Amino acid sequence: MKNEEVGQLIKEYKETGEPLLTLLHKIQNLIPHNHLPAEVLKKVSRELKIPVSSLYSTASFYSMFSLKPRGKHIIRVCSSPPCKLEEYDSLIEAIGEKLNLSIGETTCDGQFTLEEQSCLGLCSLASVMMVDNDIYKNVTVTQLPEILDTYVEE
Amino acid sequence: MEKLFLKINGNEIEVEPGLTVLQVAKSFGIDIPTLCHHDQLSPIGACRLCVVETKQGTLQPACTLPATQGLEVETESPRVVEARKFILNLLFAERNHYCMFCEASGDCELQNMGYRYGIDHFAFSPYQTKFPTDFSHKYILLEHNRCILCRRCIRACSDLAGHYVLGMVNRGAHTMLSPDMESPLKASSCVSCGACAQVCPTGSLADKIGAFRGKADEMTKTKSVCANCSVGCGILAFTKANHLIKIWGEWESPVNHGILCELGRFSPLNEKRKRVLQPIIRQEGRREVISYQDAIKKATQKLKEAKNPGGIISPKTTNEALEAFNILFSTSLQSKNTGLMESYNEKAVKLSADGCLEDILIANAVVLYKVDPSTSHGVVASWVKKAVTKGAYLYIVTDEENSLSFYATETFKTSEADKLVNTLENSKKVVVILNPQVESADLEILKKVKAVFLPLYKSANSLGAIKKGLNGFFEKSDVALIVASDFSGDGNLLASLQDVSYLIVISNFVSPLTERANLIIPSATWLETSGTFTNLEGKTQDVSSIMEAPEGVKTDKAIIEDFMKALG
Amino acid sequence: MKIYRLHVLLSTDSRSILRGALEVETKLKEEIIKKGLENEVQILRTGGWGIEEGVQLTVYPGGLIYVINNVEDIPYLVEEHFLKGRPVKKLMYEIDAPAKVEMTAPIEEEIMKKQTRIILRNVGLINPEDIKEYIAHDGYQALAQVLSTMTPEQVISEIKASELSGRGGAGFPTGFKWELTAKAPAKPKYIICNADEGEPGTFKDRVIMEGDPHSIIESMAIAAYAVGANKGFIYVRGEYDLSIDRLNIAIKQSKEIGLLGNNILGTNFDFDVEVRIGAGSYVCGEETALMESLEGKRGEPRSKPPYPSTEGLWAKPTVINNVETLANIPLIILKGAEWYKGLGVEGSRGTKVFTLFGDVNAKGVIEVPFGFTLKELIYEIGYGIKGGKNLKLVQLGGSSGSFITPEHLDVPIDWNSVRKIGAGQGSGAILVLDETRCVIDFLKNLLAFFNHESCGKCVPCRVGLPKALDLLNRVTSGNVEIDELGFMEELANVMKNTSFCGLGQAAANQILESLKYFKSEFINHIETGYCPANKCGRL
Amino acid sequence: MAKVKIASTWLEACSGCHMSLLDMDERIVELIQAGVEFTSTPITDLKHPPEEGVDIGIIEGAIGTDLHEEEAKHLRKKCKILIAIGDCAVFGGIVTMRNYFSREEVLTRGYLETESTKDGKIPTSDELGKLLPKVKAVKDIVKVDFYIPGCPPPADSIYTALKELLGGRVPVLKGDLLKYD
Repeated sequence: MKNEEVGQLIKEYKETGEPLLTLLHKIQNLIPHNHLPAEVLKKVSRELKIPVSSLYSTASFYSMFSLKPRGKHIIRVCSSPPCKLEEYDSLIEAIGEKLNLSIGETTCDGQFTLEEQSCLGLCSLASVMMVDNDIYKNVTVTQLPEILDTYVEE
Repeated sequence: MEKLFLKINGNEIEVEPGLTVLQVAKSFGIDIPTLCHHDQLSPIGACRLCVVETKQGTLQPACTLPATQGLEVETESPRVVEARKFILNLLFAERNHYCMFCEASGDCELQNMGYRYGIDHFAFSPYQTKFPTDFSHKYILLEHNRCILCRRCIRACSDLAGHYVLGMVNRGAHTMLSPDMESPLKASSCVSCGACAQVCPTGSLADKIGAFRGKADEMTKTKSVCANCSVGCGILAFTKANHLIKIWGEWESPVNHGILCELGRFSPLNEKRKRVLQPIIRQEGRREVISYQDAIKKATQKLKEAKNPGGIISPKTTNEALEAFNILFSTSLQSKNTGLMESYNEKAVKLSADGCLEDILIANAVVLYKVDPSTSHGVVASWVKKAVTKGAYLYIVTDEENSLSFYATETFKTSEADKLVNTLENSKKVVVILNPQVESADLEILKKVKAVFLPLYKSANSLGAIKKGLNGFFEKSDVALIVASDFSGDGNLLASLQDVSYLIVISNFVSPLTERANLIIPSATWLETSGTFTNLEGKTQDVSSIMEAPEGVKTDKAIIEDFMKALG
Repeated sequence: MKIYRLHVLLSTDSRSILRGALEVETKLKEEIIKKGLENEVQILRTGGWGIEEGVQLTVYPGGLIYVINNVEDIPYLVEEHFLKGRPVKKLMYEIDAPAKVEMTAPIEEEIMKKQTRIILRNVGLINPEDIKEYIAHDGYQALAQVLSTMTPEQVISEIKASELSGRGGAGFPTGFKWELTAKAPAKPKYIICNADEGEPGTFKDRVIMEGDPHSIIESMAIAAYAVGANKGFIYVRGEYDLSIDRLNIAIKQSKEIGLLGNNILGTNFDFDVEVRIGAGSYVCGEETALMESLEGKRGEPRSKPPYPSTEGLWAKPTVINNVETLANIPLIILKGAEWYKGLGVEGSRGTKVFTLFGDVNAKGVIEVPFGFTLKELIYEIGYGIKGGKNLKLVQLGGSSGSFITPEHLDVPIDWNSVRKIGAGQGSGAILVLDETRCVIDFLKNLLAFFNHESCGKCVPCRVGLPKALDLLNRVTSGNVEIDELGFMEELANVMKNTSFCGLGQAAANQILESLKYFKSEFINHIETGYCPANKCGRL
Repeated sequence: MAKVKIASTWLEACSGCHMSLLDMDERIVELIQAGVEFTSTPITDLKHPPEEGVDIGIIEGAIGTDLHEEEAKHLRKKCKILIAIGDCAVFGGIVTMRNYFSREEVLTRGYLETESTKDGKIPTSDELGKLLPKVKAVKDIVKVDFYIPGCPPPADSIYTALKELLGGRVPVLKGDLLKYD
C-alpha cells in the first residue's frame, strides 16, 4: 500500500482544504487496482476526523469510486440512452464473450474490469467507450478485439 | 411575530411562523401519516407518505413543507390517498414485508399504514432477493429484509446520539444501511446505545432480548430513571407479567432526551446475578433461612448491643432510604459512624456548583480530565461526540488509552496537564468533565481554568448521598450494617470491615459481601423501588417501581424503617 | 511581434482529439518545417466548430474549413494551400446530406449562416489555453467595466433588464436569482458554476469549457461582484478531464495577471475560483445535490425551501448558474441589455446552444436565437434525417426532457411556446429518432439510466423505477395484460407527483409521454410481439 | 332465489384458512339458508368444481407447482368472482420463504438432508406437481377479484366478505377484519 503518498495527500488536504472528492480521486489513482481500500478510508477517517460511516457513505455513492479492487485496465462502456441506441448491447455482449466478463466484474487475471459509464457528452460519436483514460468513438463490435488487444499484456 | 393564517382541510388555522405543515396539523389534532419522519429527528422527506395536496394541485410532503401565509392544503384528498396507497405498495414490494414472520408485527408502523389505507394485497410482486440478516451483535438484530431505508436509525445514531456508526451505502435501488464500512454490527464501532432500535419503524432493527415477546400495547410501560450511573437518564420500561422486556430512553427526559447507553438499555435485561430472596443467618458456620421478623429482631439487637455501631450505605439507593439511614444512626443508634460505599474528593465536589449536561452541547471546548465516560457514563460520551461534531474542541488529559481520542483535538499526558490552562485561554465556553476522585494537585490546575465542571460520580445517587453528608467508609466498628443495593463490595470495602465482628448486610444479590455477612436481609432492586435520585447535575428525579419485588422482599427504606420501629 | 501569413486554427476539443487532432498537429508541424514555412504559418489550438467530423482546420485569411480524416493528406494540403496558395477542395468540409450542399469559401459563413454565436463567440476561434487570446477578443473587458463603472445593484438590474434566463433547464431569471442572493443577509456568499453536465445528449457546456474557459471565470467574477461573494466554485463532472484541465489552466493564468485574487484590477474586490470535481453522479446536476457533493457528502438533493439563494453551500447564500447561462454575461455587460433583448423572442431572450444528434445528417453543437422551430433545426441546420427516413420522435432536452412528435415540428423553441405543448426545452439536447426506432426499447434505456442514477433517498423514485422497468420487461415479453398499461400510467403519475427531485419526476414523464404518444406501440408489443426495431421481439 | 354456488380449493398452504372458514360455525348454516351452496371444497371432499361453473371461487394458498398453476387457472375459468384468502394466496405468504433458495436446494434439504431422513429420495413421479422456480401469489397467475389477507384470516372477515357479496355489494375489509398475521 502506498501509505506514505496517501499520507502526503491527506496532509495536503488538511492544509489547503482541498475537497474530499478530489482527495478520494487522487488517492484512488495512487492505489494499485484503482480502488479505495478499507484501510485507506480508515486512515482518511482518522486523519480528517470524518466518521468512517460518513466517508464510506460518500465513497460508495459515486460511480467513479470503487471500494473493491478493479482490474489493471477499466473498460467503461457509455450506457446512456443515446449510446444505447447504437452499439451498446452488442458491445457489452462481445466484451463479455471475449473476456468472460459481465458489468461490474473483473477478469480472473486481474487485467480488465468492465463498467457502465454514464454519459460522456460525446453523444454525437456514439457508441463511446473508454479504456482507462483513452476514449474510443463510434465503436463497433468488429473494432473491439483490436482495441482490447492493445491493452493485453505481452 | 406575524401570525400566519392557513387552511387545512378547509379549516382556517392561525399559527406562529416557523413550523412545518406536519407540526401544525399535529397541534390541531389532524393526523397525517408518516414513516421516515420521527418527532425527535430532523425531517428528510424521504418516504413521501406524508404528502398533502396544495391548492395549486401539487403534492408536497408535510414533514418538510413550511407553513406559510395563505397556504391551503388537503390532508386526505382522493389524490393524496391514492398516492399514499401507491407509496405503501412500493414499500411493501421493495423487500420482504410478510408480516407473519416478523418480530415487529403488531408494533410495525408500515403495517399500521397498510391497515389504515386498506392495503389488502401487494399491487407489485415483491422482490425475491434475499438481503442479509446480521445476528452478530450481542443486543441488536439488524434485519435488512425489513428495512425501508427511512434513515431514522442513521439520524438517531448520528444526530441524536453522536456515534455516527450507521450510514447509507451505495445508491438508488442498491442502497443499504451499513454499520461503518459494511461491517457486521458486532465488529463495528457500535457502542450498543440502542437508539437505532428505538426509532426503527419496522422490524429491521430490534433489541434481541425483547424480540418476539409480544406487542408493545400488551405491555405495561413505566417511566423511571436509570440507576446505572449518576447521569440519571429518563427511561421507559416495558414489562409483561412482571418480566422486564425492554427499556427505551424517555424522549421527554430533560437529561438524556431519549438517548441511553449500553448499561442503561441492555444491562438490566441481561441480569444474571443470583438474587437474595430470604433472610439468612450464619451461626456456627451454618447458614439458615430465618423469618424477616426474626432477622430484624436479631439485627437490631446486635446493633443495640454494639459498642460502636457503624453503617455504610450504597449510593444507588434512594434519597428516602438515605434519609432513613441517617435517622436510624443519628437518632435510634446515636452513632455518627456512618459512611458511603464510595469516596470522593470534597474539593472536586465543591468545584461543580452549577454545571449541567446541556453545557457540553453548547461548549466551545470540552476537557476530559482523567476520565473516559464511554463505558461508565455513556450518555456523557454521546454528548461529547455531539459537541465535537458541532465544532467544539476536545482536549483529553490521560496517560491511558481513551475511547474518545479519535475526536480529540489534542491529548495531554497527565504530567502536561498544566498546558490546558494556556490552551483554553481563548475558548469562550469550556466544560471540564472530571473524575471526582482526582487529587488535590489536579484541582490546583483546574482552578485556573474558567470553566463549568462536571464530576462524573459513579452511582445513581452519589451526589444525593454526598449532600446528605455521606462520603467514604467509616473508621472502625464492631457491629456494622451495610445497605448494599446491588453492590458486591470490592476489596477495599471488605478490608475496611476487618474489625467488624458482626456484619449485617441488606442486599439484592449474592456477592462477596453477603458471603462475609453474619446476617443477610434481601432487598428490592431499583427496578422494584420508588423514590428519588439526585443526578450528577444535582437534579432530583422521581424513580418509579417498574416491577414488583419478589414476595417478602422489601425496599431499603422499608427495611430501615422496620429497624427503627424495632429499636423504638 | 511576429507576423504570420497564414493562421491555422486546429480544433482540439475532446471530440477532435478523439478523431486524431494531436496526430494531425504533429504531422502539420513536421510538414510546415519540411517546407520551411515555420515563420509564415502559425498553428493555433482552438475548440471545435461543432462539426462532428474529422479534425477541423480553419485557415485564415479566408476562413476555409478543412476536415482531416487522414493524416496522410496533410503533406498535400501543406504543399498545395500553405505553400502554393491553392485551396484543396477535396479536403474541405462538406455536409453529407441528401441534397448536397455546395460549399463556397468562406466556409465559416456557410456554417454560421443560420447561427448566431454569442455564447460560443470564441469557441473555435481562440486558443483556450492562452488568456491573451481571450483578452484580445474583448475578454475581461466586461469585468473591468463592471468593477470600474457599475455598482452591484446596477449589474443586477442590467442582467434583469436583459431577461437572461437559466440555461440549465428550469429557465429561472438569472438577474432575479442574483438579486435574491445579494439581498440575503448571511455571509459569506458563494458563486457556483454548475458544470456537472450529466444530461445524456448534452455537451454544450463541455464545448464552452473546452473552447472558452475564461468566459466562465469572467462571468463568475461579475456575478460575485454583483451579489457580494468572494469565493466561487466550478463543479465539473469527474469524467470531463479536458474541461478540468483547461479550467485549471485558465484560473492559473487569471490569477497570474491579477484577474482573480485580491484587489482585482486595482479595486477592493477580491474573488477566487476553485475547480471541484464530481465523481460520477447524474443527480449532482441538481443544484442542492451538487452542494451536498461540494461539501463532501453523498450527492442527495435537499428539501426546498430553503432555496440556495438564501441557504445554499454550507447553508450560506449561494448563486448557482449553469455554464451556458454564465457565458452570456460578458456580452450583456459590454453590449447592453437592450442589444441582448433584440435577440430571441418575447419571454426567451438571447440565443440557445443546442446539441443535435441521433438519426440526423449533420450532428453537432449549434447556437441560434430562441424562436427557431425544430423543423428548421433538424432539416435546415441538421440537413434532415439520415437515409431520408421519416421522423418518429424528437427528445428535446436530454433524457429528462420531453417527447416532441412530428406534428409539433413547427413549434418555435422558446420557453413559452414549448410549455404550451406541455414540454420543456431542458438542456437543449435534440435527439432525433427515425421511424425504425422502438419507443419501448428507448424507454427501457431511459429508465435503466435513471435507475442507475437514482440516489435512493425517496421511495417513489428508488422503488418506482425498478418496478416500472419490471413492467416494461413484461411488456416486451408479452407477459402482461393490456389494462396493466393503465397501472403503469398510475405508477408514473405517482412518481411524477411525489418524487423528491427532478430525477424521479423526469423519469416518470418519459413513461407518461411514451404512453401518451405511442400507446399503440405498447399494445402491438403485447398483442403481437411486433417491434419496429425488431429489438424486443419475442423470438 | 337461485343458489349461489361456492367452490374452494387449497393450494400451497397449511389449510388454516379453511379452518377459519369452518370457524364461522353456525353462520355457515345461516349462509346456506340464505342460498349458498358449497360445491367442491377440501371440506366436502369434492375435487372439481361443477362443469357449469360456480359463482364464487375461493383459493387458499400460494402457487408453488405447475399443478397449482393449472388448478388456479381452472377455477378462475369456472367462477365468476375469485377470492384469494389468507396470506399465502394474497401475498405469497410463508411458503415464499423457499424463494430464497434454488429448487434443487429446497428438494435436497426437504427430502435428503432433514435430520429425520434415512435413505431419502427426491420423488420424481409424474403425478406429482413440479416445483415452479418461485412461489407466487395467486394474483400473479390469474386475475383475483377480492382479497382477504390474514394468517389465517379471521372467520369474521370471511363471513363479512361472503355476506357482502351475497348482498351484491363490494366487500371492504377494515379495522379488525383486515390483518396480515
